[in-house]
Amino acid sequence: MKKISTMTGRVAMLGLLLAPVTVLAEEVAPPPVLNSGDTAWMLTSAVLVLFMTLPGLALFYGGMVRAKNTLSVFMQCFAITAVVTVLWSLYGYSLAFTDGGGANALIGGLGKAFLAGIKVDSLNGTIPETVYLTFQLTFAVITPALIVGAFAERMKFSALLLFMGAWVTLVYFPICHWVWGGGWMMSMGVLDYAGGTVVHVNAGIAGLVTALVIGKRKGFPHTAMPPHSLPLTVTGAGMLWVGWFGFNAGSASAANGAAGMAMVVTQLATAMAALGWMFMEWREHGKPSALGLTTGAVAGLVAITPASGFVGPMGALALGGIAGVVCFLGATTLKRKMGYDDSLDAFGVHGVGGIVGALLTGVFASPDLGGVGFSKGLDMAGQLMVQAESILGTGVYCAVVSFILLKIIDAMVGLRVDEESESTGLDIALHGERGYNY
Amino acid sequence: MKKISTMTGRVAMLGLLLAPVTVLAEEVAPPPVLNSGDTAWMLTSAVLVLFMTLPGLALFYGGMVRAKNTLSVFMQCFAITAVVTVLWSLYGYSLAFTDGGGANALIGGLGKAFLAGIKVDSLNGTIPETVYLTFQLTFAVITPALIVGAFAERMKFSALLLFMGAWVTLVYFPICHWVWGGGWMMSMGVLDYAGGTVVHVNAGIAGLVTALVIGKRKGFPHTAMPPHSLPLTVTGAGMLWVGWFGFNAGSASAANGAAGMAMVVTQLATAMAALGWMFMEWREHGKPSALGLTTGAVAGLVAITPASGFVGPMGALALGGIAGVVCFLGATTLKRKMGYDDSLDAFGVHGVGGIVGALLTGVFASPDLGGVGFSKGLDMAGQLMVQAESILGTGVYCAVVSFILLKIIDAMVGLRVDEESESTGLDIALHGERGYNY
Amino acid sequence: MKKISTMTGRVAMLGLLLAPVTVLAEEVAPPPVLNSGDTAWMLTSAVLVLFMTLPGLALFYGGMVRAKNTLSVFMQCFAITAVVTVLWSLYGYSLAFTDGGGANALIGGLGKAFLAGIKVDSLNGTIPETVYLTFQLTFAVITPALIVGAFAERMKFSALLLFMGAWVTLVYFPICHWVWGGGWMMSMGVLDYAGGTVVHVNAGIAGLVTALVIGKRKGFPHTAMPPHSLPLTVTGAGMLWVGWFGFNAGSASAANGAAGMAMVVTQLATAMAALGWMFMEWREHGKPSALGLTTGAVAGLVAITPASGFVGPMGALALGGIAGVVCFLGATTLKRKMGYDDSLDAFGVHGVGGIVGALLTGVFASPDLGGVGFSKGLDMAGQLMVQAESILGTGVYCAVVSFILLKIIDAMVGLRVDEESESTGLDIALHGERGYNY
Amino acid sequence: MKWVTAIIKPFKQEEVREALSAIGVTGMTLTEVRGFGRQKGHTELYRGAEYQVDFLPKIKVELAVQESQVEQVVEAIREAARTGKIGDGKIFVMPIDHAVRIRTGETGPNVL
Amino acid sequence: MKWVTAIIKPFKQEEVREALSAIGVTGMTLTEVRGFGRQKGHTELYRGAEYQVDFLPKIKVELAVQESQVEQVVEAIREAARTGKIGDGKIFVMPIDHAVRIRTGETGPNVL
Amino acid sequence: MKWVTAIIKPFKQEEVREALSAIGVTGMTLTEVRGFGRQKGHTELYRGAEYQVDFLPKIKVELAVQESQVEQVVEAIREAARTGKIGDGKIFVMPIDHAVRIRTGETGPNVL
Ligand SMILES: Nc1ncnc2c1ncn2[C@@H]1O[C@H](COP(=O)(O)OP(=O)(O)O)[C@@H](O)[C@H]1O
Ligand SMILES: Nc1ncnc2c1ncn2[C@@H]1O[C@H](COP(=O)(O)OP(=O)(O)O)[C@@H](O)[C@H]1O
Ligand SMILES: Nc1ncnc2c1ncn2[C@@H]1O[C@H](COP(=O)(O)OP(=O)(O)O)[C@@H](O)[C@H]1O
Repeated sequence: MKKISTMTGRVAMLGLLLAPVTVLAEEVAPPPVLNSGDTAWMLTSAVLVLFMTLPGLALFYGGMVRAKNTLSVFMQCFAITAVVTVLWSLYGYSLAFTDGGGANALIGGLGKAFLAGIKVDSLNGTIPETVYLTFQLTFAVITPALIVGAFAERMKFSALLLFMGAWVTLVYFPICHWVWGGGWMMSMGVLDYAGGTVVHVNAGIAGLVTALVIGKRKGFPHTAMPPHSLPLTVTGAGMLWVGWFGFNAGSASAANGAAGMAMVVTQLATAMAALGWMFMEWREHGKPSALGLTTGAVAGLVAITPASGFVGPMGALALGGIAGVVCFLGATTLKRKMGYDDSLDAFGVHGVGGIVGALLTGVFASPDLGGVGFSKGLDMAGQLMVQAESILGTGVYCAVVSFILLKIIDAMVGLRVDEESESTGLDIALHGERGYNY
Repeated sequence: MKKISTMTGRVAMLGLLLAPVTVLAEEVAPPPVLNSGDTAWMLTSAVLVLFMTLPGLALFYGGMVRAKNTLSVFMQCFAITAVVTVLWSLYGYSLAFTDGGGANALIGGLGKAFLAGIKVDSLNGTIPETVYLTFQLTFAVITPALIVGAFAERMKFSALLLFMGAWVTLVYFPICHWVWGGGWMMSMGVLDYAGGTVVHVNAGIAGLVTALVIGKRKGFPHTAMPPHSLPLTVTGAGMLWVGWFGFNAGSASAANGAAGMAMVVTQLATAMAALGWMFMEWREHGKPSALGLTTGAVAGLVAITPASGFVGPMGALALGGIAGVVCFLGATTLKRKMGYDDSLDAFGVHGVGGIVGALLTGVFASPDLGGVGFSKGLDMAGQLMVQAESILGTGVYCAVVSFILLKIIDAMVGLRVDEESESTGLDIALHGERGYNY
Repeated sequence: MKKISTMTGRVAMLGLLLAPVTVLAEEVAPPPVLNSGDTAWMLTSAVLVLFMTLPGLALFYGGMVRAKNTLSVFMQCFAITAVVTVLWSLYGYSLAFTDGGGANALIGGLGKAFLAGIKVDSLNGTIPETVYLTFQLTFAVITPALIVGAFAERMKFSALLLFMGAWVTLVYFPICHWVWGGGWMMSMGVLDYAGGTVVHVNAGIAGLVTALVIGKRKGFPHTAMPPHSLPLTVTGAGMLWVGWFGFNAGSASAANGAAGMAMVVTQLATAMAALGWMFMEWREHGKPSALGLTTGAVAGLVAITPASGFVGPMGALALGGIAGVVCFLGATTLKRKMGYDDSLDAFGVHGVGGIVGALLTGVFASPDLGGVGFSKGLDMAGQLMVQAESILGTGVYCAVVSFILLKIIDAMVGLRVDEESESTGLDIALHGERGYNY
Repeated sequence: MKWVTAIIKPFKQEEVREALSAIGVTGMTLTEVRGFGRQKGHTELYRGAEYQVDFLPKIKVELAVQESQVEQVVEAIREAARTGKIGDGKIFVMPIDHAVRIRTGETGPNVL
Repeated sequence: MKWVTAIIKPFKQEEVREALSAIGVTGMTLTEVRGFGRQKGHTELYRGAEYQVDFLPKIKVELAVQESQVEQVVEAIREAARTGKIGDGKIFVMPIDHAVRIRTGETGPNVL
Repeated sequence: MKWVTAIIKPFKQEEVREALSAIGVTGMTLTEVRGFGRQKGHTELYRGAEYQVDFLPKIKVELAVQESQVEQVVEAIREAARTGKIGDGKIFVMPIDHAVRIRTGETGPNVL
């Protein structure tokens, strides 16, 4: 997505090297004009990415919790969408995507706060800036919503609102700026097409920290807490899968060959990851499960996200297969070993998958492996180093700030519901509703 | 949507005044040619708006009724879609969107009955007429489907088919013509971008009348009738939200800046309305509910509908916030005070939200408030008057004709199921099915 | 879809005869350039068709089985998607859509195995080849997934994986090549716009054969096996309906008038078929059911599929009405008479509907009936003969190969679960999960 | 102490509870059950095939009452649950040997 | 009058109902229950973790019968519900003091 | 043989089952029920209207036990199900006349 990736797409299309063209394009390009086809696809992509959260992720997560907590998860996904949307219009878009002047390596400016100056005819590349900012907004929405999986079934709703408002402001907007808005990672040449670090590593790490700070659910891991409705979860997984084409192919910012290739590699990696997880489970437990297969698919979607503009079809198959197997280990062996209660595996799937994907992007982008090549001046080792640095940078910053925010909010209003509410369920305790009245 | 709004979009984009350009454009425009980008977006928009009804609205409403009536609601949404589709092709499109000659202020003609003369290469603006007419059809489908919320759990299916067939013919097609087909409201300069009056006020008023004529459900309001499956309802709300971008941004009839701005303001108003309702509920009842949050979002979507081509981002935030609060009062205090049984708040949300939105369009369209300006020759007071007149015209005409139709159909086949069927539930009594067999 | 249909679309638009233009176009056409609008619509269409399977069809089928088998159906749909995706990239696309040299009448070549040579800038017509191949992939995914309906609730998962892998390889890829890839049916002049024979007759016949080979479910037809959750089924039907616009209108391979007309006729035929089934049921059983109405809609979607690029709006209404009535008889009277256990009517709806649609395409394509005309050199009788031959060719080939594959796999691993697993339910027996834990 | 089991029509649940509360009953337990009896079931449709459903949704109300209260309780249920149409249900009274309140360990009449 | 409670396998429900109808039983009440017994449960998977589910779905059939019919009823259930495999369930017979038909107020044997 | 019926809080199900297993109980049957008692219900919201829900989810545990075991069983349930807060539930003991194992036709004490 975003400027750099669009260029990359074009570069790939022309079969030329990255850097010279970028420069060239900037020098000689005529004033951009609106392309209605690109705009049509980006309008659609924004819709698709929002669909991933509403209702995709809400269903995926909402089916996985116990019946007494299902509405709390739906509610959290919707409330996050609303809160982030408002903050995005007030200052988020501006902080992430404008020039921050002297501080630009770290954060953008406030020139477009309140969406000031954005008119019907403002363009970003070949599409209206309004479409661009809505597309980007949908990424800012889904990232915090992904974290919900880590602390599901026990966080106070008031604490959630505070945490999410603060988190997008202090963690998401800056990191988004670092990678796509002209910040230090972008300068470093990180390859992150559609948000492997910005979205998935970021959400995964924040999830891990939250799960550790808020503590385990009462009864975990002794008591079985099976999903109350896997049909909802699998339905949500299907919606994530289809919506993800907006995420990845939409990150081309255009309806072109780069979008098409992102679509193909997304589909291939997802399929292989689903099969990878399935076969691991079959081997380890004697039975392949629906939740496993679909979680594998999500792991594949996560892992191909940073890579989707840089790898070829066969690279995508390989990347997906690896991601399926590694995330299986992340959500099962690793979690059991470490003993944290990442309720719905926000870290196990998004954190681990995001890291795997970001690293493997540095491998399969290699032209020898069917990819489009590395960033200017980097070979595979160099690119891998840059990828690792960006994972580390994201992870450490995110972990530290998330931790501090959680501690402050805990002191302010308390992060966790009381025992009685937890055992009654959040739906009745916090929202005065029950999911089902058959 | 529709001719006038497309123009408005373009005007806004050029930053010029409305009227002169309209005239100009009509005078000098070269013969229109198909724009594949606009067509791509409008094909997509038609799909999105149909998705709002099938399965969006069906889920939203179907989850909110008791389990014994859930299929009846799904069935009604599907049957309405089928019936309206057929009538649209026979005469609906023609009555709404062709020139009615001498009667044109009131109704279109029959020149395109049976879709006569519409060929593969017929155009409407820059898109195929086939796409245009399908997009418009999806509006004609959802409007009667919205009314279902008012009389859910007690209407006979045969009566429903008769009522809906007659209602779209005698109420929707004419009013659609008035506002978008060249009728009197269009001439008056009403601002209704995507159907604040045509769709929402119209459906809301028809719902109120139906609820009053058919009477309360047995046990209302004494017996609690909680939604049988809020996860379905919230899922439906998510689909309405994402589908609504087809509704509003599709009303630009093009993939351009106007569509993009409609997308942004839709998102912002919806988010604020959701938060508005949520905080009202939190304040009044001590707990924010998932149904409240999502109903607030729907209220915001309704309210921004007429305004979505005319207001700016900050105007949208304000409009949404107001709509969330007012609709909360409409669906709770007002309903309780008046004592009617609008089962799922078709009037409380769509009627009230539509009125609020149509009026506020006359405020926030003001260039001083970031909007694109009022209709030719009107200032805010004038525009507000026009908006009020169009609400009144729609409301009165719709109420009177709906009332007469209901009385006739009641005399013919009876509107309401017998007591035993109502207590057994419509699913078994009318459709010989049960929603669930766990 | 596919080359031939795109051309047909254009021909229709130009109002010229098919053949000369085809030749002409091939001779004088300038090198194709990417059209961003067409690309936007085809990216969207690929997403829509995938959405039909995930989660559309999974929900449609998954709601119809008993609760103890619901996940097995979801799982099968997802696993088929994954397996077919991988095979498609390895050799499927190549076999279906490249030139097979001497064997071209029967099968394509391996030139694009492993998607070799497909670059970011490769085009197919005016869209990237990557988009084209993904769009085609989504058809290859849904076809085997449709078969699931025939043997639901009793097939082993391992047998399913083997069967589906072999079936797409030996049945789908060749037939796809015959009709759309340059094979013998294409040469013969068959009219199959979006897959009446390739997808629906094919899946329907394979379903019938599977149902016969695997045998009836324990208790069938004595024991009632009502759908466990019709809201899921009806939701799935809604998704199929909206996704089908990608299927049919996407088969124009462009965002143009042909796509628009395909959209209109799809909507009209579907509505009429839904009403047709509904009224049949009402007449025969005294009550119209939600499952009936929505199954009728699916029957209409199936039947209009081959016709959607060739008939006019009024022809579509007629075709849809006929399909609704005939499929009602297929899924009820015929099935009862013959006594096979086609669990969810894969044959009754897709087989019968596909045959009806493919034949009626040969009628309503007639210019006298508002259609675009028959294939070069054919009158109605001739066209009908070609249509019948292609149905027969597809049916016989599919039946024979499916039968052999099933017998081999039965010998290898056994097709059917043991009695105990069948009575426990496949979810627990095969996948170690339960759909619901309320 | 006696165990009173009543099978009633679902929509009578609220009325029965109120009638029982009115005569001072402070506890009861409800179960969703399916009843087979004189009241005929209904026909359901599945893809054009009709099948008979013989079991109807009912609510089972169970409550332990003092021997002295049994008659009054039975009467209250009978009146509140009655519609006069077939399928209204039955009331059965069974003996209880012994009762304990979990929270306090109390036994005997205090349990209620 | 006696209260017969049988715990059976779910897929035997129809056969049991038919067997009872065949010997003239006109009423019964069914409940979905979960049973724990000798029949072992199964393992379920959740994100690669296995856990044991000990409770299996069963159907509880309850019916009041005349004392004279008890033996026949128990026999009918036993035969219809039997598969010979572990988990077939049990039948318990308990005393009823008193019975009332809600619709008519009848008591005693007429209630059935 | 006696029939022990306990109404307990849902989240105590596992502990009760374990306590019973610990004293050698090998069979029991569970039902999801809704309880009305001293423990007050809660308020639910529906479109801004509040309504009172009086019935709370409970689990009914039923098991047949040898007369000699009754006391121990009641004690085990009482301890495992106890939280000390209102709503913990009750245990009722009722007489059984007769019991049969469907699989084998055995009657009497062997059934358990
Ligand atoms: N012998 C019985 N034992 C247990 N429950 C019974 C018996 N007979 C009827 N019932 C229950 O009572 C309900 C009502 O009985 P039914 O014969 O239909 O009507 P009525 O009670 O008005 O005569 C049945 O649905 C069933 O649940
Ligand atoms: N002591 C008991 N009290 C009540 N129900 C019991 C008891 N023992 C078994 N059951 C019920 O009977 C069912 C079958 O018992 P089980 O021991 O598994 O097999 P079998 O009856 O063939 O010996 C159990 O699932 C449980 O529902
Ligand atoms: N008389 C009764 N008969 C049957 N069940 C009862 C009776 N009284 C209470 N119960 C059941 O026991 C549960 C707990 O009772 P409650 O009065 O709330 O608390 P406690 O048992 O701590 O006094 C109730 O929800 C209900 O299911």
